[in-house]
Amino acid sequence: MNIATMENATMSNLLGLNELLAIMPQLIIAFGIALSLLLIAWQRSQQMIALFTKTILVFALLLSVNLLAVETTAVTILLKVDSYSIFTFILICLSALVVTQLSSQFLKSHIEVHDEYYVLLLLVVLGAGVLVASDHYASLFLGFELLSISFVGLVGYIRESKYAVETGFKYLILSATASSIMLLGIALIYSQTGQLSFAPVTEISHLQMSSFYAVGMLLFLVGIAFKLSLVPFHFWTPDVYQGAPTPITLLMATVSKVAMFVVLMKCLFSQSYFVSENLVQLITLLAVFSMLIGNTLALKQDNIKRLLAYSSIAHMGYLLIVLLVSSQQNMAFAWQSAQFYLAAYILASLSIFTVISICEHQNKGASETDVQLSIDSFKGLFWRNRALALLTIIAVLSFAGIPLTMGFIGKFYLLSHATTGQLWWLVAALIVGSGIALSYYLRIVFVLFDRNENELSVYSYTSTEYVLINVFILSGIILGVFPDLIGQFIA
Amino acid sequence: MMLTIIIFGLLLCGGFAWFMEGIKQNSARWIALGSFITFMVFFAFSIMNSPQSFNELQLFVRIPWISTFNIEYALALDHLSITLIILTFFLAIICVLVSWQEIQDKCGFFYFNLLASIAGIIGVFCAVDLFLFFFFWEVMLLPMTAIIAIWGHENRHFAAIKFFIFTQVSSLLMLVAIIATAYFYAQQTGALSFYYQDWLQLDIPLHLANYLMLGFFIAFAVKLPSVPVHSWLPDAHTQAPTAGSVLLAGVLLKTGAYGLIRFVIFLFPQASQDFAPIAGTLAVVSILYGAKMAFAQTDFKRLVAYSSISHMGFVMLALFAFNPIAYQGAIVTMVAHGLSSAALFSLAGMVYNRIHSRDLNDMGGFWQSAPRMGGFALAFAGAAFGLPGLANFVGEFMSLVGAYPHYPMLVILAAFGLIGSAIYGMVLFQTSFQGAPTKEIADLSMRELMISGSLLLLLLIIGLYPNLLLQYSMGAPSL
Amino acid sequence: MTEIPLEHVLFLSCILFSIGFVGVISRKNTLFMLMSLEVMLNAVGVAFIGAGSAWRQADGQVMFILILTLAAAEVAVGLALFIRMQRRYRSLDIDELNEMRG
Amino acid sequence: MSTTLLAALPFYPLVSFLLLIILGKRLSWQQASWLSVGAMALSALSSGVLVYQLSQSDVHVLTVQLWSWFSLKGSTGIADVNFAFYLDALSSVMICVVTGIGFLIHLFAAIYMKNDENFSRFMAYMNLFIVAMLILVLADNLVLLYLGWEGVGLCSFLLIGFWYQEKDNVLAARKAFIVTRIGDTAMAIGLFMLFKSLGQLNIVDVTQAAQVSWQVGNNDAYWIALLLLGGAVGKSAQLPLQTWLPDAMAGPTPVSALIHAATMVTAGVYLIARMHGVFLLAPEVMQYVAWIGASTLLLAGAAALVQTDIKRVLAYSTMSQIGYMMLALGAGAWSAGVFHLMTHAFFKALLFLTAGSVILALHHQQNLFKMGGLLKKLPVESTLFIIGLICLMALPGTSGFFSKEAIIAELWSSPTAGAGLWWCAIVGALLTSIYSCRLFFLAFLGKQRFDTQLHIEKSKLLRMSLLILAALSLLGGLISLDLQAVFTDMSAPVNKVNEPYWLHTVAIITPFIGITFSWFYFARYRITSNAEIKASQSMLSQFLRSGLGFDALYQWLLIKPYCFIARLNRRDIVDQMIMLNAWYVRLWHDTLSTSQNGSLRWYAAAFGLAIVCLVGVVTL
Repeated sequence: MNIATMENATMSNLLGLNELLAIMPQLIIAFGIALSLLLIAWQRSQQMIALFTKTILVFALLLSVNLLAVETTAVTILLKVDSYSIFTFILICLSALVVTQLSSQFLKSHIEVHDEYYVLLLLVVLGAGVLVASDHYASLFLGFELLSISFVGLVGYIRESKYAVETGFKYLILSATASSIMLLGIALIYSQTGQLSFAPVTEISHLQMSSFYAVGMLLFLVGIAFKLSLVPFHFWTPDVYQGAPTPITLLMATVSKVAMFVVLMKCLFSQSYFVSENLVQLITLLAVFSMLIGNTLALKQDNIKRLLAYSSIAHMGYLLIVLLVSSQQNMAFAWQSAQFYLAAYILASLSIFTVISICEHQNKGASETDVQLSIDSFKGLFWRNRALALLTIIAVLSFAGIPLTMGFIGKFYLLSHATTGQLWWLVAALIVGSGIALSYYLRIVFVLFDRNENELSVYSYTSTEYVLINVFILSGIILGVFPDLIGQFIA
Repeated sequence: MMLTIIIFGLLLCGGFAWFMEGIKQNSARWIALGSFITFMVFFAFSIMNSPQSFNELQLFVRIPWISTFNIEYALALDHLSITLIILTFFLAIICVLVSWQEIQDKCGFFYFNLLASIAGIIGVFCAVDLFLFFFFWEVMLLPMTAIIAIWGHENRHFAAIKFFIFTQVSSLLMLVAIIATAYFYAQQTGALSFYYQDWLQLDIPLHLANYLMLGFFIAFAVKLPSVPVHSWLPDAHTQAPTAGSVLLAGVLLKTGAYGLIRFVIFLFPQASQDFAPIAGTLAVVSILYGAKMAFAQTDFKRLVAYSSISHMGFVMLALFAFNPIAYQGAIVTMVAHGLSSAALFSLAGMVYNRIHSRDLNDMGGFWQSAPRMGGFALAFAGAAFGLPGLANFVGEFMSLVGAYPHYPMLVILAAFGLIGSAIYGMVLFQTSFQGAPTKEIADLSMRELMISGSLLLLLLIIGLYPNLLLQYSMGAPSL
Repeated sequence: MTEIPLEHVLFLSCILFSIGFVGVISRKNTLFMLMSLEVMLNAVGVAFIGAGSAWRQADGQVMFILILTLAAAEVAVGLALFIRMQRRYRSLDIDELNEMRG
Repeated sequence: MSTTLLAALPFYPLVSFLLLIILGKRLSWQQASWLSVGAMALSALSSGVLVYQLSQSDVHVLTVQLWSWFSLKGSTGIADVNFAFYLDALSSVMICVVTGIGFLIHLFAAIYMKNDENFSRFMAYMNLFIVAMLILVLADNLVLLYLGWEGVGLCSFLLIGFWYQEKDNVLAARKAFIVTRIGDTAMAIGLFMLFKSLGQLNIVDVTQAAQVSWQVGNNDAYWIALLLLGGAVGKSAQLPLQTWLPDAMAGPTPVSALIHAATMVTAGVYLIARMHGVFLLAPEVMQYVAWIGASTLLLAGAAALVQTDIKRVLAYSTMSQIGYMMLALGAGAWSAGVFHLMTHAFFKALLFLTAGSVILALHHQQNLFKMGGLLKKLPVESTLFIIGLICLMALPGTSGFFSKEAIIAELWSSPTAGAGLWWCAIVGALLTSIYSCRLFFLAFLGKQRFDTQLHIEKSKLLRMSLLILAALSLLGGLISLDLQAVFTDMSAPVNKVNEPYWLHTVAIITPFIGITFSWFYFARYRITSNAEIKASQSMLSQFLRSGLGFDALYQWLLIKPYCFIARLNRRDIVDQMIMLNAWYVRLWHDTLSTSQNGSLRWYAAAFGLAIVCLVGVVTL
């Protein structure tokens, strides 16, 4: 009886035109991957593959922009596309576009042609697309694995860099353990609920008692928490962020985090989890720890990429506040705040990493393979190249949540969510955390203004980068002062 | 409409000054001076011939800004904010004059920061939508921190970071209080609003109002430095350039006092009345502690910084006395302290330019070689310790007379602060200007004479004829 | 024949899983770490099969097939990295790889 | 016409002060002295005219309002405080003393300070002092009085520290300002109390409201009077706050003459006299006033016996004479006190100025034991000094005699004084005569104990001013002050019926006893033997010379602990407490960053540990 019902459900979904249209962006990316493989077979040139990837991403982006108005459609029981997933997919495509632009700059300095880099990149975007739209544990599993395995390849990509092997191994072993833990969690949940899809479970009562369900949910959360690098499971993040090439670190900081968080929200909200008390307690614990420990670890950090790794741990901690929903109508506001905060976080990360990759490119001598930027390498940047310094300031202020930047409005959303939900512990942790965070963010800003530096070479960059920088500066300020431009998309 | 022109006009002039500095050397300071004067005259004229009587808040502009939380861009003025805005403009001109020779490198960016912070401060004084108030409250911090961090003295980074973190963390508490009140308003009346007038009609149950009031009070107590959270001020002052100190002491402390009046005493009358004894003791402790610490200092600017902690203690004591006389006394003390501490800091700047040290032990006997500067120093030190005939005395006298019926013991302790202020005033004046002449310093130049002369003239006018200020605040709402 | 109770299966898979996990933690040679990864994945497979049969649904087995493909992909990438490590570090000891710290 | 004259009275010296400050060095000695002394002459003249007009006018009061300062909207209606002058019999006496004596002292000072290089600054401060004193005396409300009060304190600080190059002048000026400031704060608190209970700060309204709302012995009246007494004690250098007066002699001699003899130190007496309405309602406080006066009287007299510096002897004698005035006010003899104030101004100014010219002659030598035998060398100065001394000792016929007898006569049967205080006054008179004779013998008789050539000042103006002062101090007693108009209303008639008959005779003969005693006791000072004369270094005289050890007491009691606490907490404990948090966070950073040791197996182990803990949290 079970199989029959499942059959006609899938039959009706597959053929429908609007279902097909709903997941069209993901499909385009998939075709893109196949076509780029064919392209590699036909003719291997660096510019060609980069251009092709960009067109695929732009095409997917445009398509999902006009899909924004679509109402939620379930495509087979695996995927459910709603406005939230579309908006997140737009963010993912945008960051992937920026990553391709930066990496084509990054790879230019190596002699061989790097076609498979772009294929892996598209695979990551596809994985994220599947994750974002998933409504079933199986699709979650597929997206998750697609993401992690292709990241292992990308993380250790630069052959000569001395950290490549170490980063690759660390990421592989730990993400494999995390995914198996998550799978075990899913198995335990499945054994108790009997259904793998995110649909709300009918009888909740007996689930409260069974410890298997509770352990299963915990293990599932641990797997996701690993990917979001929340505190007890954050150990891998600084090393991998430092070891990986800069565009890949940016990809990891934006795409993988956003996708994982949205899928976590979809899964938890649809299963009305907030009924179980100790899960809420667990999430509060994770959030408070990540906020405080993430910021404390970043305090005296000198390597800029490690510092950004710790700050992203703290930001995921802030974001977890959104999960603690007290009631049904509160959930819509939770989605709004999550999306706005993610948009602000992504914009800030894109800007700071653009600056880092441009500075890295300048400082890189002919010989050595990779250069580790420390905060002092930004010394006196304001007097040498105003645009880059302005971009760093806006990114750092947006991370710190100071007005005039998008980050402040994001923090405002979070604070209003927390105050209406009376989550006083989290509010206190947020305030203390952002107090600590200020000290290292301001250190970066003040280093920019140090003027007793002898006048170093002025940075030169290509025209597209110039456009990129100005676009980020303008959007950082304009979205900070007029957040409604993004607001009505989310609502 | 006029206020928006002023705020964004100042920002534009800042950008223009920064841009022009690149083209022509030393043009930025003329542009800054010109813009301050024109905007001040423009503001004064539009206030003069505007029909409304400013006893109540007169709305100037109210347009929707962030519709998801229906936050509006609303600006309004009443007597208190007009007085403080005019004080801000005057001190801004003093800042430009004081840093005429002092700021030599990157002065385009310096004047941009100066104009931006003045725009932020004016925004704070006339914002009526709580979110907009918080927005300006944070925005005015950025240029101020930049001024301290870039043009400051030896360990300026530490002072700038400490200044920023102190104010930022406490204003986050205020943000939580703002949001909680807004959502409480939404519960009461259905619609979410951040508008100050709507909040005034709100009657908040006492247990909630206490917490909300505390959230606001802590943010303003940090800004108006009262004792437990004052330690950012001495560091910020010793490291800031002269213009920074004048701006910081002259105006930024007043935003704290303004916030106390507008958003603590008027918004939560019952809760602040219960809280008043604690606030009173805090005020008296900061008066006495400020005076004692000032006496112990050997750094000129650090001594003046602790003295302004002591003076602002009088303002807090007066405000929490809920008495019309004390309210007027608080306003006069605010304006008087703005002028006298700005004068003392510009004096410190002049001495620093001549002997490149702020340490009192390096000074001595300057009166011999700089008689005019000695005269002005005596007058400003006199204002600092409340010499009658100068503005501070009127403010302190009215504050204490007004506060006496409510807290007899506290006022008597505060009166000991008068002795304390006399002691540190003497130490400040005598160690630097009297005693055996150690160094020969040049007397006041024309520009410096203009600065100190105008400040002394204003102190005398308010000291001898304070009705200039008082007839406006006569109609203070009966507390 | 008699029905094997679901709890037994789940306990079995949990035990198997913790064996694999301990293997990852204690083993110094990277090859053995990859092997213990496999053990963990198979343990999860057992759990899925048990759960699927308990609910009389095919989903458990479908998931197991997916897990198998995952395990294969992982090992492939792991071995590639294993070879590069051998060429660069001349030893397979995982503790060689700790230059990034602090 | 008279109101504009009254309004303009303080503005002549103010204008000359401003001119002197602005023009400063560009004025020559002639121009500066003409300007300042001329302004003083003008104000003296106009005060004379005012006093004449006052006596003609029927209501005996002149008031004028310049502008309204500020208004205090209190609970009991609006009390507006404004710049207004109020002239009645009491303040007319005061302005005559201030401007009259002030003019003479300005004249003397113009010549005395002739060769000082910032002469114009000196005369400017003197004029500013007169302005502040006039405002103090003419103020119609207590806040304006407080303005004059602090202005006078500031000018005394500037004038004491006029030669600010020497360290001890600077410290003396600071000490004077801070000690008087303590008194002023007490007075300020008194004003706050006054406003709270009566809602008025205008002197006339306060006296009337006090009669109406308080009955005798009211608690508010007690505290307000006590605090006003605190203010008066600070300014007039009475017992608790008298340590600053001897050190104030560090200033130039005309300053000591003007400020520390004639005008400023009497401000406290004027305050109590002016606020007699309040004091009468608090008899215990009047007893305190009397006791303070008596004890200062004795203390200063004893201290003056052993001083070595001529100016410090006169300083202590001023302190004791003001003790007399306080005693008189305490006993309720208001007009006698004010009368003594006037006469004391005359002869004490004379004494100080002659001492000044003696010091000038001896090239700034102030030590009595370096003078001697000056009678023959400086005949004119010594005769003037003798006139001053006999007035001081209140020998019959002199102005001192009339005023001191008037006080002593009222003591015996006054309700708030009594026999004990009368005997103190008599012992005080005895001490006065002894130290005056000692001063005279040491300075003018005996062997010449200096070898420098005398520098005789021949200027006629100097001599003329001293002569006028001498005439005033001799004939001053004849001026009859009718202060009844001011003090009539409440002072109950004192029945003098059962006084002992020998009261007057004892009062008259005490000075002579003192003279004969010191004639024999200080014989070796006055005979020209060539025995070496040194100040006695015995324990008692050391103790008395230091003003009965009050300086050491305050140093040990107040100044040392305050400096200790200040030095102890120089780096602001509260700040360090907050910096502790920052250090704590940095400590956590160090511990946590050790957990990032880069080894994969440690990360996996931590992973496992975290899972085990979380499972524990979830299941339990």
